[in-house]
Amino acid sequence: MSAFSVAFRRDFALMWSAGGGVVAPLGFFVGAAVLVPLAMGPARDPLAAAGPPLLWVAAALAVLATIERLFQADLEDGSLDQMLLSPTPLELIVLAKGTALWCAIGMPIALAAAPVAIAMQAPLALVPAIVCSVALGMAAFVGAGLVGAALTASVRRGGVLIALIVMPFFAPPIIFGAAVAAVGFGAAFMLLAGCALAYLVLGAFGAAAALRLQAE
Amino acid sequence: MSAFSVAFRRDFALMWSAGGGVVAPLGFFVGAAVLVPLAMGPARDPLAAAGPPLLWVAAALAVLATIERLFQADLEDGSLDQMLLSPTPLELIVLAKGTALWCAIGMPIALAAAPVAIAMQAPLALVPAIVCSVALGMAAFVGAGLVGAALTASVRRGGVLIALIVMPFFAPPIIFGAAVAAVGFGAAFMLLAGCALAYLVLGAFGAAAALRLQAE
Amino acid sequence: MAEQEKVGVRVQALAIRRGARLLFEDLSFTSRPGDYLEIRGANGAGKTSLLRAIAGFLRPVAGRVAFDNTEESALALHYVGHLNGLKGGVTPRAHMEYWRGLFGGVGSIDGAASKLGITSLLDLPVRVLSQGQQRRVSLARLLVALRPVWLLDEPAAALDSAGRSVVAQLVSDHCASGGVVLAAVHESLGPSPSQTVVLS
Amino acid sequence: MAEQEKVGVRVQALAIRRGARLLFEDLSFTSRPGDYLEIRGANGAGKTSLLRAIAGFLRPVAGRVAFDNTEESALALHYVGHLNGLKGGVTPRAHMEYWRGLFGGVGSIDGAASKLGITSLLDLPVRVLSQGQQRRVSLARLLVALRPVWLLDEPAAALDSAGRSVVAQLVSDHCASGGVVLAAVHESLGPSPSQTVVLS
Amino acid sequence: MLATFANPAHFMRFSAWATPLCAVIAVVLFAIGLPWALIYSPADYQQGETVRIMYVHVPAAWWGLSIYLFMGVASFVSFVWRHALADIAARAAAPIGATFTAMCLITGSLWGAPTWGTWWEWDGRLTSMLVLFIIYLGYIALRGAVEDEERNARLAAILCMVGLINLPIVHFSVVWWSTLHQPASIFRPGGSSVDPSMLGPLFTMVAAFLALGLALGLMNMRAAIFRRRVETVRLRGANA
Ligand code: HEM
Ligand SMILES: Nc1ncnc2c1ncn2[C@@H]1O[C@H](COP(=O)(O)OP(=O)(O)OP(=O)(O)O)[C@@H](O)[C@H]1O
Ligand SMILES: Nc1ncnc2c1ncn2[C@@H]1O[C@H](COP(=O)(O)OP(=O)(O)OP(=O)(O)O)[C@@H](O)[C@H]1O
Ligand SMILES: [Mg+2]
Ligand SMILES: [Mg+2]
Repeated sequence: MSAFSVAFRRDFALMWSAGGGVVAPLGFFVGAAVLVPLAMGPARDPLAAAGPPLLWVAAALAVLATIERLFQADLEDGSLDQMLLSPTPLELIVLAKGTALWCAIGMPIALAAAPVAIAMQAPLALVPAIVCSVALGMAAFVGAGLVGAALTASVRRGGVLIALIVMPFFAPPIIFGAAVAAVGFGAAFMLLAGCALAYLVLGAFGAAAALRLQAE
Repeated sequence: MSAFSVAFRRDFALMWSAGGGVVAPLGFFVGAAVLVPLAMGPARDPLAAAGPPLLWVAAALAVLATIERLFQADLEDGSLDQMLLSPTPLELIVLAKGTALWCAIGMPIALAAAPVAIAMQAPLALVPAIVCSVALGMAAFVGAGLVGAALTASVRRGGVLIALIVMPFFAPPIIFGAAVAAVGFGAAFMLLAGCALAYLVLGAFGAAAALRLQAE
Repeated sequence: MAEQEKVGVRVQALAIRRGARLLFEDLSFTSRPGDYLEIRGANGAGKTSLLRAIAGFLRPVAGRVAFDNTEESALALHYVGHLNGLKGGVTPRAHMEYWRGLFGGVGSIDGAASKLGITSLLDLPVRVLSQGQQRRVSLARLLVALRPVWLLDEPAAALDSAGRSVVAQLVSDHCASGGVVLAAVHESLGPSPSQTVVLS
Repeated sequence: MAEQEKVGVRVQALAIRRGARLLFEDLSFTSRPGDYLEIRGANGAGKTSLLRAIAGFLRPVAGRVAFDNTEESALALHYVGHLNGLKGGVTPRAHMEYWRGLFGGVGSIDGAASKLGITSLLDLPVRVLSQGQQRRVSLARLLVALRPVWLLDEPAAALDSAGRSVVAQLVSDHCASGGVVLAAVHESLGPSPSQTVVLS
Repeated sequence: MLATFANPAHFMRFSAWATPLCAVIAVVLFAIGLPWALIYSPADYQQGETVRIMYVHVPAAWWGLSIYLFMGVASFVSFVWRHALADIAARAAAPIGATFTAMCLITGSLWGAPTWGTWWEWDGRLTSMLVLFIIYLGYIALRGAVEDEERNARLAAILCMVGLINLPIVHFSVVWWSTLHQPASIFRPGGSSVDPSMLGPLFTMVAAFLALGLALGLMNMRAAIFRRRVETVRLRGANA
């Protein structure tokens, strides 16, 4: 069994149990999506305008809320040393972590996006596009998150810091994603896909480079 | 020097350095606020309708992003044992932590709320009310956050879980806060102040009770 | 510690369960002021659990722990466990000041530091200290605030021979001045115990 | 470990700085396959730093570490440090499977467990294990994947006497089969070292 | 020249006279530029006197952007060649770049009030400038948060380089997202559309900002090097 799949399965199991399984991220996502109408009042029109895009903000923040401990725990309990000693390239192990995170948090949220979008008055025809784009967007967020998590692994209670570092990277996927939520599949969707790919690769390498510095 | 001030100074120092000082919360808040228009598109009117309330969501999430490790770190490194052995009531120590968090994160964000509100097309006349209400709201969020952090202290990577637990409690302050953002000082503001006070007190007691169970 | 009241510890018919497993039951012993009591047992025997039950962190399934001359255990105890209770970014000096404030102690920080041989490290962040140096910082807690009862869980862990003899010195001094020391150890600390509890 | 290539370790004129402090310089030694090398020194002398430099975690300011018959240190090493590298929620069995996959090992998990006396704990979450039991789990890494060079940092920490003799056994077996063991210790593990490096 | 920067001792000697020199040049240029820009240059035929904000706004904008480019290069050098001084330079430049960016944002919104009738408009270039500002904040915060010196330097270098790659992506996505902001009107094919009489004071101010930035940057670097020396001594003492 390849080291990648070993690492993936371990991390997936850890996130699944630690994050309270699939329920927690979903709950967070739905919760965040509910806060918005609360804050905006019940009036339909602004909600219809604001709703679907906000789903994106919620999705982004669901990732932010998860990644803080992504590598910090490994650094503090010594697992990182073992990853570094493994013959598997660190980039691959990092990518496995990212994939696990996407499966444990990203996919559930993408699925949850459907009901939330509908609740926020999004036209039904767009829902499939929204779901797919959220799935892609989560991948992009995870890619960016990997770097942020690796950079701040040695900073205790760096929750806000990591968010600050990662946020600028969230801008492009959110822009494209919101566009998809407005017009459905099309140019924006392609751009989003490209963005997700680029971020994942960039993220894996950046994070691995940072992690090598964290162990010392 | 009273145990409260000792605990406060220690925690404040920890949060200040870890979070990268005042810069991080500010940046986080501004960043989160930027994501919103990016997702909603630049058109003024929906933004003017949605913007100021959304500022509240951002503030709430700044707290969520910080509290995860609030007690977890103390539990994992053994500091919690010492707090329990101290003659000072745990409630007081917890309250000190909450106050430190408010000073390190809440106040900077309250101040940052001014420019953000303006950028979100809020009428200038309302800005002072918005700033004060955010400051109060942050206190309420911290109060609720204390309980969530204490309950999930033994859950590694519980970021999302804690958010899920705390979110419902964020609803009232957000509703009042959004109201203040719409109409300025008044009944809503009073309600918000009361809410903040109640949350802080309840939070301190709830969190202390939960922490006593965490050590074993 | 003349000004410090003298306190004895009475453990009565104690039984502790962890998860499904009953570690021990009907464990009783008494230690009078001045006693040094050694707790021995294989890995997993329950030494740490016993100490944590005495400290009040762990609820025993049966029996009780009583402290003479004081009702609140919180006021009587020092606990030095497997975890050092240190923050990586904080200096030893800041830690000691914190403990002193938290426990309302009066001990001199520099005195404690020189006793434990960490004077030169007082202003480095704990994160950069070696394992043994961190252990020493954690032990300094015993000196900055006077408390009659010490619960020590493998206090000499990670210490070099010099460090071990310092611990031995601390323990015998504390007992000599009427304090009580309960220590879980794998090999003797040095001072001959007035009592040994073996868990199996 | 007949199938395992034999690897020697050469440390040449090594100098390590931590922060502003030069721990040691111009340190050189060589260990041939089958050697058991003891690293000694007071707390803070630099034992851990030396081992971590050999493992490649820490960049020395001068000198180099070379492994015969292999260029990649990553392929040759096991490192058991102060930190056990365990996840509280994961069982020992899952840890061992993970390590085996990560290091491409072939060792039997039950075999390793019984050698270390943790068979009965294989399916408990590590979080509930005692300090010494966790140490044993971490040592099991040495057995599930064969690697010629072992770097052990106070391997016997938190172990009872039975545990210590198990470690001694592991070390002598590994050396007997042509492996190299570098161990930082405060007291002898048991097997007489073929060489001792003292840091001051 | 490079050799000069290679070694801190040389650098200290060089900067000892370079810093005051830059400061003097800055003062002189401002002494010329400010009155020229604020008094003697013509008012815009449609924007009136408010156009004078441009003389602060545009230099701030340009240097706010350029300084991040510089930081990216410096970070690359420090990361690849473990060049201590390059790192110090990047670190010293950050707050200055952030300040210029903030000035651009503030003057911009001050300018927007009369010309666009709003303090802030979510327009492409404005937003990407804001994002740049946030990237600066992130960099500064990270440098403040990581304790270990060398690790701090290398991690920050990674962040800065990744941010550099990300910047164009952000810029184009944001511009694609929306653009109200007037298009490049100075360096554009077919020559500038801004009245030549405005270019003189504009470029004087641009030069003045550069001199000011250099002076401040060199000062920060010198301070950082002194601090490092003091720290070294302190730790030596601590471990003696
Ligand atoms: C907060 C608001 C604003 C921000 C963040 C902003 C940002 C920028 C930036 C980044 C540049 C440099 C772009 C480049 O050279 O590629 C720039 C240039 C310029 N801005 Fe603004 N701007 C703002 C408001 C305004 C307003 C209200 C006006 C006037 C109506 C204005 C007029 C100009 C002009 C004339 C230039 C120079 C032309 C050019 O370089 O393309 N800006 N601004
Ligand atoms: N939830 C649980 N389920 C089953 N067994 C448990 C659980 N929690 C703890 N245990 C067992 O209880 C014991 C705890 O022992 P404790 O930590 O007190 O041992 P110890 O004597 O301190 O050992 P060491 O010398 O290794 O520190 C261990 O054997 C552990 O396996
Ligand atoms: N950033 C730093 N600044 C100053 N001193 C440092 C720094 N980092 C480490 N040190 C010192 O370097 C030494 C690190 O030693 P190391 O951890 O290798 O010791 P050790 O021999 O393993 O000790 P122990 O037996 O306690 O494990 C310690 O004395 C520590 O104080
Ligand atoms: Mg124990
Ligand atoms: Mg060590």
